Amino acid sequence: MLFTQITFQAALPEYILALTALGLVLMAAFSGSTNSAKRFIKLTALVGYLLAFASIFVLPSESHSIYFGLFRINNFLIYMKAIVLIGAFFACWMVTSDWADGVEKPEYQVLIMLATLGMLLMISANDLISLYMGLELQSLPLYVIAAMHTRSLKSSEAGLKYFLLGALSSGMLLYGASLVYGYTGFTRFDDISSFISQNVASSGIIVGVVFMLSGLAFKISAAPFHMWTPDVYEGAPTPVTALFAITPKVAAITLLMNVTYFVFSDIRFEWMQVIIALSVASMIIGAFGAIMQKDLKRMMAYSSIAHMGYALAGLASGTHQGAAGVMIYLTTYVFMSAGAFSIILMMRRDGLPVQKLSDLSGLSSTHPYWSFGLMIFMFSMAGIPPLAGFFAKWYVFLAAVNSGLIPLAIIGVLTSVVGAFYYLRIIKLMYFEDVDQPLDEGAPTENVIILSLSIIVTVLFLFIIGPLREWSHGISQTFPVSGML
Amino acid sequence: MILYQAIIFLPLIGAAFAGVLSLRQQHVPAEIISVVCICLSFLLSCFAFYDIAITHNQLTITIARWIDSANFVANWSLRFDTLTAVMLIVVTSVSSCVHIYSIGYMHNDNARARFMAYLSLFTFAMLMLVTADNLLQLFFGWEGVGVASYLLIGFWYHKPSAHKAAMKAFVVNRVGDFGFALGIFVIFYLFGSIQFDDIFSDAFMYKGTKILFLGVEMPALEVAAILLFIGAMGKSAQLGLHTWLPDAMEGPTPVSALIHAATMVTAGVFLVCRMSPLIEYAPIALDIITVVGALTAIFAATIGMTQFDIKRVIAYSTCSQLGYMFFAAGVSAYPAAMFHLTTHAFFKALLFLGAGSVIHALSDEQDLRLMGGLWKKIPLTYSLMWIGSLALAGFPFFSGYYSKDMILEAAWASQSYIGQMAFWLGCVAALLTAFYSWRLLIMAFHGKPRCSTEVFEHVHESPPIMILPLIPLAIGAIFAGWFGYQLFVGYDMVYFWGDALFILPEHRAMEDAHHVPDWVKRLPVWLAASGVGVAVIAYAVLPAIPAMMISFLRPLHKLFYNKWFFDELYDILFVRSFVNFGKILWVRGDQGTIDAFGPDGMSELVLRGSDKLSKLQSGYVYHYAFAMIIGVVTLLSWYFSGFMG
Amino acid sequence: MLEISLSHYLTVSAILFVFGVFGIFINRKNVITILMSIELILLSVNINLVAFSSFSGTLSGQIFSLFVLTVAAAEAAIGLAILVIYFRNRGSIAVEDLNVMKG
Amino acid sequence: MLSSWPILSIVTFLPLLGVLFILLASGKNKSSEHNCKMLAIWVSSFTFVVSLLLYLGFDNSIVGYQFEEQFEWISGSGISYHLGVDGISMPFILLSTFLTPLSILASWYSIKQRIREFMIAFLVLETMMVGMFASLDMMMFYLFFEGVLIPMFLIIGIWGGPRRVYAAFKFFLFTLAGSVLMLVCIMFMYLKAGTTDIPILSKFNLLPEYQFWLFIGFFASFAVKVPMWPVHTWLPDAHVEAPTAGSMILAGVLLKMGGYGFIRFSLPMFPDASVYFAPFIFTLSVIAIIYTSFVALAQTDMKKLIAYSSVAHMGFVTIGIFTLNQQGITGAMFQMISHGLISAALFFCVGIVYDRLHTREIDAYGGVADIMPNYAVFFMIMMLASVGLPGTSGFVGEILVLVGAYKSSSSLAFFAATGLVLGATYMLWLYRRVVFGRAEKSEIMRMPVLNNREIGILLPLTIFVIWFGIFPAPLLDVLNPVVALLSETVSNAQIATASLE
Amino acid sequence: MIETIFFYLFASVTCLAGLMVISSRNPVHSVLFLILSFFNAAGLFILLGAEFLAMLLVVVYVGAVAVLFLFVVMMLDINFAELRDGFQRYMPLGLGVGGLLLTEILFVFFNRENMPERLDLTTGVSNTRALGRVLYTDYIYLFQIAGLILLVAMIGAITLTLRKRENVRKQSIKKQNERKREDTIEVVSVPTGVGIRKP
Repeated sequence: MLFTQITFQAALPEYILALTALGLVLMAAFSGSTNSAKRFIKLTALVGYLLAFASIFVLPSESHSIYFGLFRINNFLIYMKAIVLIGAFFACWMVTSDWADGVEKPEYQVLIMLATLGMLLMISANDLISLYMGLELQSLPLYVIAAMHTRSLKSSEAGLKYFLLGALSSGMLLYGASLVYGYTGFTRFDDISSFISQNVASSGIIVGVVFMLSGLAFKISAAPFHMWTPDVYEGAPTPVTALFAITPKVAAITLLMNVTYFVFSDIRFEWMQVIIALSVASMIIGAFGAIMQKDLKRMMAYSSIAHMGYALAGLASGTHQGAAGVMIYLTTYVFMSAGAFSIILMMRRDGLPVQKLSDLSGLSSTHPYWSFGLMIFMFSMAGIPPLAGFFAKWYVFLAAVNSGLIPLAIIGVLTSVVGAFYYLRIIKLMYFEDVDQPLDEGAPTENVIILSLSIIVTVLFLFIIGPLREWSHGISQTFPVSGML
Repeated sequence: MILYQAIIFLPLIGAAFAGVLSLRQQHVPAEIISVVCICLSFLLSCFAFYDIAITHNQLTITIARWIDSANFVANWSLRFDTLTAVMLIVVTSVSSCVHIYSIGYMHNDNARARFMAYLSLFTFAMLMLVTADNLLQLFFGWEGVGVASYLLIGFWYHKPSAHKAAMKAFVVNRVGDFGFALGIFVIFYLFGSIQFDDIFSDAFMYKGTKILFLGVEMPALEVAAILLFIGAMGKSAQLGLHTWLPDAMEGPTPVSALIHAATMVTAGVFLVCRMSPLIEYAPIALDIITVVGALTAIFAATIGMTQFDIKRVIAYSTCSQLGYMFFAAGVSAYPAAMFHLTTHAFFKALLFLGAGSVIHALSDEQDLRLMGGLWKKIPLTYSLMWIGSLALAGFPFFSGYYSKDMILEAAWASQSYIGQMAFWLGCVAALLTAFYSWRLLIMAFHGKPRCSTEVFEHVHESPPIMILPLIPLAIGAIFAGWFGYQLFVGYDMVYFWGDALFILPEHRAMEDAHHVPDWVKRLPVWLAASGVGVAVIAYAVLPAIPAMMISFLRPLHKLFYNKWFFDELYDILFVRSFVNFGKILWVRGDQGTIDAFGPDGMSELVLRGSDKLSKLQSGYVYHYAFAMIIGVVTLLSWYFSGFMG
Repeated sequence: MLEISLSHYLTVSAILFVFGVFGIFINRKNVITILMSIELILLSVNINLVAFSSFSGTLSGQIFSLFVLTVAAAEAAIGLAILVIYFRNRGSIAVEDLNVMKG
Repeated sequence: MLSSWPILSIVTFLPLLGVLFILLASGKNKSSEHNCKMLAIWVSSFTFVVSLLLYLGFDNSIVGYQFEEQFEWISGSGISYHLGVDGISMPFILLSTFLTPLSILASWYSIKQRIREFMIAFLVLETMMVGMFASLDMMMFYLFFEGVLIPMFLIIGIWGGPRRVYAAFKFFLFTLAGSVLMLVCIMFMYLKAGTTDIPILSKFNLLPEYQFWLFIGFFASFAVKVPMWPVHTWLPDAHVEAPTAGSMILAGVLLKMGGYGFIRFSLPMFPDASVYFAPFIFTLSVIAIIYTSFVALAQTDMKKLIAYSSVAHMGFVTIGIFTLNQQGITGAMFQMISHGLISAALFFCVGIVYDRLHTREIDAYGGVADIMPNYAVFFMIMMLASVGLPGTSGFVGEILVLVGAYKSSSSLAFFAATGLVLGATYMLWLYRRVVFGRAEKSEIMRMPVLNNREIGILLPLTIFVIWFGIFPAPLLDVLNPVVALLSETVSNAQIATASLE
Repeated sequence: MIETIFFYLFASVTCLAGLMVISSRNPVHSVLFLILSFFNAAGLFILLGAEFLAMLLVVVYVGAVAVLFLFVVMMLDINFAELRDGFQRYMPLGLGVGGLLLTEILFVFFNRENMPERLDLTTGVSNTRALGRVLYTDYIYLFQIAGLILLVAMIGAITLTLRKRENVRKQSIKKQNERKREDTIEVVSVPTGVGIRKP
């Protein structure tokens, strides 16, 4: 039986997004380039995300795999999909129609929707091939939208760099996948997993895993596969950067967790070493790299590298606790990044977007609310309690400590002190310095709403953390890793 | 009971009122209240003296809890025994006189209410000191008088020299207090209590006990006694820690009389006597006390000979007399020490207040070289000064005669080398004392007036309010010795002191003092007389002699005149080097090392690392790719090398 | 040696893979060569997949290879499109010139 | 009746309610700024009044925690919302609530810009401080402990002096670097014990080798906060640059967080390690006392001098804590409370003249006593209290610490007691140069006398300083039972260690 | 035997051509070597029994992708590239890293643990048929995703490269139809000696 009810039910968000995307293609092709048409397309896209998000709640709560095992859902994956959809919704919503860096084109909405679809497929991948396809469906639109501002040298350079390195990383991922396939004889995750648990893992498999992890590390911009991140963040149009910062990392890390915790759970020791190395490198490079930056987006890039390092620290623990920690981390990360970028997107002077750090000076006297929000996010990212970022760090490092990775945790907290330095610098600019040239007044409602929402989540996270922790711990039990360490 | 408490707290009430009134510039009420309070206190003290010392109703009154932490308990409680009673009389009587005197002396000062407040505060602290029932409360009074002294020395805070002297007094005293505090800790460590009763009753048990002090094993009681004596040295300006006392003369003269002659500086002697049940078991400490006391007696006298500031001369004399008291205590002649303390209080206060009258008369002139020929103009003051000087020099039947001779006899009778040495040094000091006393008298009152005529015209006798308080002091200076001899050191001694003073039976100096050879008894008197003779010859008959002597003994004179260069030495050793050391620590230590390698250095390092990292981000896509490949190759190599185990 | 085993094929693929990788980071010439290097990497992957598929007797390797081919084509199209607009902006596709952003 | 109310929560979060009110009192004109100030002062005063209920309802005879509140927070994970006070934390809460309104009052006119934000920052700071002392859960403790950094960073950075950015960063990063290590240790303990509940952890017997490392982690955090030599250098900078009110709170309460941490965590949870590390801490503390006293002598800036004196005084605190006997710990506690009052008053004294002359250079002053006699009196009392004059609260703490120290080692007491002399030297020297002398400069002649607001701040502080000096029983009674238990716990460990050797 | 010979032939040419792709100075040559490499790889596929993929490789790669490359190379008119200084400098390091990578991979391949044995593929079905059977059933899901990916490629390529050139003359029928006389012609009476003055 090719199609049963569950085939439709389990992949509902994907269908909704795919259909909406196809609809958008038609609309983009046939509507003119008037403002109302653009607005309508954006509205449609938003409705699409909302519908997809709503459909999350009707998904079956048990684990299912459909399409002959190529596609799988369980509660963990559903949770991650929800986060991705929230992030995508934010990223789509916060782009006001007067942005002109190429993102005003209707194709932009089509592409990010297809990319989001790719992310969902990545998350649900249950086969090496569907992993690859999902990854490419996510990556290819992102390459394009990075270069979307066709008149900008920076944007096209960003696109080109992203593409070239991204292609190399897919190549490595594929090479690894081919080895895994070759040495196990399977592409299906379940089969590979059971093969490994029944046989001694050969060096071929492990080399394959290393290659695969390296390829995935590129997607989450973990060091030393992070080099594209600052350049692409800087060069791409800001709405695109916002998208980059928010959603793809969630999807990629979910995939990474799926691969490590589920597929290769029996060669945990090996991949843990790799993840630890990536984590340490990312934390250090993220913290140190950001300090000298003068461009806000570039700094956010390094910040995201560091954040991925922290998330990987949770992953490196190889326990359910770590999985739950990563879930909590990503949840806070999405909100903090969305909030921060909603402000960066609002920063304009004389109608033109600005993105230098120095443009923030004295922001608190001209835009108290923005600067308050940004301050909250910065403190949160620095991991200062009682804000959300602290709890996120707490749970990932807790997992790391629990697995005996105390040095990793210590490196983590120390780099977070270094990281605090540059977060504080932003606060210093906003609060301790005088206004140089004031930024424009007036802010799009969407951004203000996203900002407010993010502030609320970040500040009041200590009320959410209880249920969230319980929930995430429950969900993380879906991984077959219990009691192995 | 309440009356006893009133003795202590009336001055506090007076101080509080005067203090508040001083902020409102209401001087007269402040003066009245404080004087009334202190006089009441004196009257009550007289009653208390009778009740305690004569009829022996010793008692201890607990007022309130103070500090308690496990077995470290110190309550606010007042201990009344003979020692206390004697001190009460001394303190309140002199204080009353000084209070009254101050009304006249300070009547031109527009901060005199504040002055009265300070005086009363001092009196309160001093009374707390003498009535303390435990070491900590004693320390409270001890520091309290220190602060009052600090405030009074710096009373004229406009004068840089005044507040400099005030600070010096406080800090030097603190050095002594440092020892005192350590002494308290040792005692607490040893006895598990700081109550006098506990200490006194248990002291004999620790005779042979050793403790580790600063890593060295030492006899416990010796350590405790010496540490306490260091405190006493600070307060009583004994050799080494004496430098503050002459400078303290920057304060108004009544202060010098009350604090730096009669009462506060004798607190050290009081402490030693108070702790006699403990010190008696510490022979080495006793020897040290004797030596220090004797050396101070002679040392201060040498300086006193050469000074020209009228108050400084008396101050060094005080220093010297305190030395007597200490070596008396050192040879276990505590009654003698207390006796001298009492008589000294009267005649020294008299001298100071008399000097104050002189200064007052001369419109605040203190230099002896600018005085002279005053005796006709201020005969009353002149005669009072004579009485004081006679008492100080120990002329027969003046109070000083009884007490000082008693001390010297006791020193002779102690039968130890150190006692002998103290005796001879004391004798020489007696000679010098008589010499500088008459030098002072002659220079101030006789000869030709050396001040400007304008000032000389203005010289007048002090108002009655300043003369009146001198009368009881003069009476004390004349009769206190005669009156107190039997009680303090005579046949009633044992009965009089009761438990308040403790002398080991084998320390027989006090008993044997009554049986010394006659020449020992007479020698001091002859020496004093010759001292007077020399002074008269040198300053009245042949005024050229001093100059001759000075040129003849120039280095010696220079040494004496410059106070043995103690101030200069301390200045180099401590004051300047401390500030410089502080600067070095600050600039080289804090900024140059800790910050440079700590936060600043780290942030520099981080910035440099960050800069390097940014350079690594070259922008070239092949570098990026290369980094990725290196990453993969490294991970693979790591795997093949077995993941480091 | 004469019997052609799986390892032989894998060796070929490994050599191609390393050439591809090598081509990316040793190349200082132009971006298009990098694109070709990527194609080499994908080719090596395909050889791997087909070889494994053929030797293990499962089809999924070939299916994988088939989709890799498809995606590679799409990737090439997008890559070249980005290259073209980059060329329009920069007037050059020399790898050395691709460094406006750095630090 | 009292016990039915969640008084601790009310005290902790009342200031946040005030923040809400201030946010509602929007507007940019003068009157709204005035409203903000009034709101802040009323809320904080009311908080103080409520916190007095803690004292009134406190039962000295109970050794354990009182006013406990415990709710589920992060369910099923052993982390709960748990508040409670014992004899150690209660005085600190009162100190915090007492100093906050005074600090707000102190900044009444000296803060001229962004008044509203300032008041918000201060009230948030109060919540953090009180919450930290009231927390009986390590997670909550850490939350508040670190949360303090946020408002304090802003207070230094926005309203501070010319080098405020440097100072604020140094303060923040220094303390953060210390406390993140503690965080890792908290995690470790949490994993070992399965809970972050402080009462449970205090009774949880950790293996000595764990204790060793955990102690180091906690030490890193608390030593910076105290601050101990050589990690004290943030303090002078932070104090000099912070506004008066900031300095008052910083010296008055924030420094105590370290000492409190040592008493609350290090001693009961790592008794073996505490015994092991005590000599090391003694060494550092003695260096701190002597070293910083010398450095204080060399200062030309009034605030810096007092800041260094704080380091020296806190050296007594750390000595007292690690003597591990009752006198020492009680003394340390007492010294902390007393130093909180004294240093706040001293910094305010500096602030008073700074507001008038706008310089903190000591040499710029002289003869203030003539112009401002009341000021001279208050300053004198505080200066003497800082020197540790008997009859002031400073004495009680120091003497108890030294008594305790002597029990540990005579050399320790000896070297620590040198602080008595050195402390007197630099404080008197400061006083002499500022207050004494003849006022010659016309700026000084024009300085107005203390106004009622300033007297209103200094007077309560003075009263408490003298009260605690003469009749410390109210505080000692609170401290003694719990400290007795604590020192017993630790001395058992000491005996156990000794018997092992 | 013949298989062996052909294997070595194809393999060596593939590798050599691959080397030439990255080392030839002329990009056109590179593309041509790439094509050569693909051809020989297709040969290898045939040896492996994957006829369909071999054909696909030739059709898709040689027919479409490589030609696309050539097209772009020609269009962008790229000059011959010189090997710049950096090349020599980084060569040893590059060779080292590359060599290490190769060694490590080959180490795996010649380590015979768990190496799958060659199974008999004689299922009686041709390779193409076998693929066809599963492609639209078992792998329909992936097939659809592939469609979406191609859609993305199409949209992406168009959005990026399409540009409206302002200075290019284009016919706009709508504009032509909507044109009115009044818009284009204005009748003015020209006074003599003054000429037309622009408003």
